[in-house]
Amino acid sequence: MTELFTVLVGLLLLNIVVGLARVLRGPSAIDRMLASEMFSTSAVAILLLMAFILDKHELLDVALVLALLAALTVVTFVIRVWSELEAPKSDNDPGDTLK
Amino acid sequence: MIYLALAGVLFVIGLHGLFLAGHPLRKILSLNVLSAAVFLLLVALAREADPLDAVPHAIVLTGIVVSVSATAVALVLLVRLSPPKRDSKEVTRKEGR
Amino acid sequence: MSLNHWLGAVLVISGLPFFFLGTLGLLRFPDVYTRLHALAKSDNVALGFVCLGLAVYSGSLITGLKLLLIWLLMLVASAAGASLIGRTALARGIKPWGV
Amino acid sequence: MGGVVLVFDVLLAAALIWLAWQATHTPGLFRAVISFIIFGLLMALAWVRLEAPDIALAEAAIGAGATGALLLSALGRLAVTDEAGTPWQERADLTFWIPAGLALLGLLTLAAWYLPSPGLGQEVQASLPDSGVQNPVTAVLLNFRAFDTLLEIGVLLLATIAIWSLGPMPMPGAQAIISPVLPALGRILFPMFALVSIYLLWRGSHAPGGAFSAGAVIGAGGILSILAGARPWLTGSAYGPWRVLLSLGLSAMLAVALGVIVLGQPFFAYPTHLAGTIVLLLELAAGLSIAMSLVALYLAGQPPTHWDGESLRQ
Repeated sequence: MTELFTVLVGLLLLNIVVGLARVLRGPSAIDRMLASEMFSTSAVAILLLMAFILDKHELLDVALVLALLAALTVVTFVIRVWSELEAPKSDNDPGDTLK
Repeated sequence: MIYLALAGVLFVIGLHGLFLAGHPLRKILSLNVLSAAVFLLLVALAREADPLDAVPHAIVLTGIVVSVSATAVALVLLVRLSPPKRDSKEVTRKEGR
Repeated sequence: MSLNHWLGAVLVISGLPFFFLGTLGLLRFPDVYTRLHALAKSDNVALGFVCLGLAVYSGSLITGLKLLLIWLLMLVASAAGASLIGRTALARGIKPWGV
Repeated sequence: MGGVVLVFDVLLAAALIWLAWQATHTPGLFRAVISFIIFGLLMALAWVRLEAPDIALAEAAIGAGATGALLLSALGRLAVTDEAGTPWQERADLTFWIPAGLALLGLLTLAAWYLPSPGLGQEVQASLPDSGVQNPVTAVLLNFRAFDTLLEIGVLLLATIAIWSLGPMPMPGAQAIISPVLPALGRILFPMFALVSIYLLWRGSHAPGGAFSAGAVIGAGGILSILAGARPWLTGSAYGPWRVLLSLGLSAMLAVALGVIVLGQPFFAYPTHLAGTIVLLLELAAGLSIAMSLVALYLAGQPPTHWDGESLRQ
C-alpha cells in the first residue's frame, strides 16, 4: 500500500509544480496569493501521506503546524499589503497595481 | 546526492542575487536563499552518517532562528531607510515620523 | 491486507481528482472570484477525503482525531481567507467576470 | 518504488531552484516575496525527505509562517513596490560569474567530500542516556551544545534591542475593510496555537518538537492575533512583561550555566539526575522568549508604554 501512497505523493507534487504556472503568469498579486494557498493545502496532504509511507507519525505534527499557520500569510497579505494600496482608478484597470 | 547538488545550485543563485540584486529587499531574499542552501548542505551531509547525525540538525535549527532575526532587523532597517509612501501625510503620521 | 486498508486507500484516491480539479480551476478560470471559488471548495474536499481515508487506514482513534483537527484547521483558514479576499476584492472595485 | 522517489526528489529540486530564481532574479517585488514564501513551504517537504522532522517543524512554523508575515508587512510599508527595468544590475559579467560559480560549486563538492562521513551520530547516541531526554536533537540543543543555544537566544534578544532602538513601532493604518471574520479568526485560532505549542513542548523531550517549534508556533499565534486587531494582552505600565519575558530565556540559561559551577560541575554540564528537569525548564524559558521575540520583531519598533486599543486604531 505504501507504493500506492508514494505514487499519490508524486502526483500531488506534480500538482504543485503545475500550479506554479499561476505564480508565473499572475496577472495580479492576489492570483499568486491564491496559488500559494493552494500549495499549502497540497503540502499538508503530502505530509500526511508521507507520515504513513515512512510510518513516522511525528510528521502529522508538521502537517498540523502547517495547517495552523495557513491563515497567517493570507491574512497578513490582505491586511498589510492589499488594503494599503490605492484603489484602481478606472474600470479597465485590472484592479491591481502590484505585480 | 540530488540534495547536495540542489544545495550547490541554490548557493550560487543566492550569492549571485546577493551581489547583483538591485533592490535591497531582493538582497534580503537572496541572503535567505543562501542560508537555506547552507542548511540544506549540512543536513544532506548529516544524512550520510549512520546513525543519523543530530549535531547538524541542532545547528540548523539554531541557524533558522538566527536567520529569521537577521531578516527581521534588515527589513525594519529597510523600511525606516526608504522614503515614506507617496500618498499623503496621513501615512507619515501613522508611521510616527 | 485488511478491509480498512482497502477502504482507506479508495478514499484517499478519490480525493486526488479534487486536487487536480482545483488546480485546473486555478489555471483556467478567468478572474479572482472564480479562482477563489474553485480553490476554497475543491481543495478542502480533497483534503477531507485524504484525511478521512488515512484515518480509516490507520484505524487508531488518536490519529483519526488529529487528522480531523488538521482538516478543520485548514477549513477555518481557507474559509477566513476566502471571505477576506472576496470582500477586499469587491471593496477595491475588481469587477466579477461576466457581470 | 525507487523510481517514483527519484522523480519526487527531482521535481522538488527543480521547483525549489525555479522558486529561488524567481525570488532573486525576476522582476516584481511581490512576485519575489510570494515565491520565497512558497520556497519556504517546499523546503519543509525537503527537510522531511532528508529525515529531519525537527527542522521541518521549525521551517513550517518560521519559514512558511513568521518570515512570510515579516516580509509581507515590510512590503506593505514600502513606498516603491516595483523596480524599474531588470531587477539585477546590468554590469553582470558572465565571463566572471560562470567560472566563479563553477569554482565555488567545485570547492563545495570538495569540502563535502572531505568531511568526516560518520559524523557525531555515534557519540550522541552513546551519551543520550545522560542527557535527560530521548530526542537526540533536543539533547544536543539544550544539553551537549547548550552554549550555542545560549548565544542564539542572545542573538534574538539583540535583534529585538536593535529594532527597539530604531524608534517607536509604526502604527498600522486604518483597516480598509471591516470584516467580522478577523476577530473571530483570532478568537478561534489563538487557543489552538497555545494548545499546539504546549503539545510540541511536551513532545520535545522524546520526539521532534521542543522549545523552538513551540516558541515559533505561539509567536505566530501572537502575530495573527495582532493582525486580527485583538487588543494586545500585554497591557501594563512601562512594558514590564515584555522585558521580563524577552530576557527570560537568556537569564534562565545563564543562571543554569553558572549555577552548575556552584554545584561543582564544569560550565553547562548538568548533573545527570537533574538533567531532565533542567532541560524542561530551559525549554519553557527559551520557548517563551522565542515567542515574545518573534512578536517583537514583527511589531518593527518599540511598543508604546501605555497600550490602549483606541489609540492603536487611530
